[in-house]
Amino acid sequence: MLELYDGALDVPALLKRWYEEEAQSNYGAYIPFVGTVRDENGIDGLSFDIYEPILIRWFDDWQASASEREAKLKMAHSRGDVLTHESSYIAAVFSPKRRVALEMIDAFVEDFKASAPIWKYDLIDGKRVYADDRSTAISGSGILAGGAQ
Amino acid sequence: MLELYDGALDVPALLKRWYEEEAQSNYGAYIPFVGTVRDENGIDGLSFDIYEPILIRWFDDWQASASEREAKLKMAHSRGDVLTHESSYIAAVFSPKRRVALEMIDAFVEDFKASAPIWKYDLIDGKRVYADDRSTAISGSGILAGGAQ
Amino acid sequence: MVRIEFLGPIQKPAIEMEAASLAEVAKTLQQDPELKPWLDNSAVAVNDTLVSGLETPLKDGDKVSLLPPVCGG
Amino acid sequence: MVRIEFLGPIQKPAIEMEAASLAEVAKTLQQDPELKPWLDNSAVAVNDTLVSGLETPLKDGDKVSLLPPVCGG
Repeated sequence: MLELYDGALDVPALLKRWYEEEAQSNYGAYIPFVGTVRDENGIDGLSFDIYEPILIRWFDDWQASASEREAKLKMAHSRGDVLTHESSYIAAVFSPKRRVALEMIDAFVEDFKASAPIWKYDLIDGKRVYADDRSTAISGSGILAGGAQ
Repeated sequence: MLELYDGALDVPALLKRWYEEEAQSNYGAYIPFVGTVRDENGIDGLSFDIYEPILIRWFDDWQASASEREAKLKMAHSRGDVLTHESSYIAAVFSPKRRVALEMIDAFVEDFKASAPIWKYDLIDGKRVYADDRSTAISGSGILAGGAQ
Repeated sequence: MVRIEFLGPIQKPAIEMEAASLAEVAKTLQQDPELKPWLDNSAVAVNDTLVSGLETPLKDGDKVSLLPPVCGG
Repeated sequence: MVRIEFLGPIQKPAIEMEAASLAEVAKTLQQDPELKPWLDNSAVAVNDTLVSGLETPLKDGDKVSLLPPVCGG
């Protein structure tokens, strides 16, 4: 399940709903990862663009591979502006086994950072400034540039 | 912060309170691990004994090492009976950085399983049966047995 | 005609062009100096599937998307 | 006198004995056949600090705890 919201996430409500949705599913481990906007570099917050068609495919591929390990993933992300100390991202894994859950939340969050088609901007003095210094080129980038690749 | 409760944990309430307690602490990552009693082997639930003095020392040592990495740990555990599909354990890490949080929740939960002075019993037909097949001898066990160690 | 979309921070309106392959799209886009840095670090999707080479053939109505470096979370 | 406590599933009431070291405690406990399997797999704490050897000296009022295999969570 992938959920996108305009603005900050209601973290307690999401964590509660997801827990209750799977309360009878016989999972032994539930690990949410909650990402919150830090107050740093003088920003007022962050802002996000999302390209949904590819995000959905990326997520569905992950869900299929979780499913092979009897696990399930849920994810929520913000679109647009999220102020400091608000949360923009929750990823969660449910699994019968704790090792699977611990390994999967790590691999999922890291691949999310490297591959999910979401762009981040600092909010500074009411302007959106692309966070190029914190962004990662998706694997296989540069094919249109020509020359040695 | 270490919290012990008689019976099952109120997971949504704990996750919400912990999130709100640290909402202004400028942590970028919050990762709770929630352990829920699985319906398996025909048990009605699990039951737990805790030896608090050593659990508190173990937890305080972990908190000190988390603190060196600018992180913070919280934990809740049940005493006594917890029925299937109820939750008995939550561990959570807060950290400015996601890598620290992802590595620490894994190391903390694994060391908890290996070292925390908590004993688990299956609840079967109203009786407590020690879960010896799933239990781990604490590192350094056996010194009183004599002979080769 | 194929449609070229520039995602996220590239901030350029979509364009349409005649092209039978990604190699032809590349040749056209390389002529825009503004796009040069983005071509270096963007991934490419055809009809919302990421591709890893220029050999992909294109047909009328296809959508090519440029995905610059990402940072969700 | 030192007090010996048996934690969790050992299900044995605490006992008190004269002992100047853990080695003496070990010698006494080894005489109880019921305790044998627990001695093999239990950790030992003196005054709630886990110890790794038998050389620990004991004094009047000390508490020795036996911690059998654990499984929290």
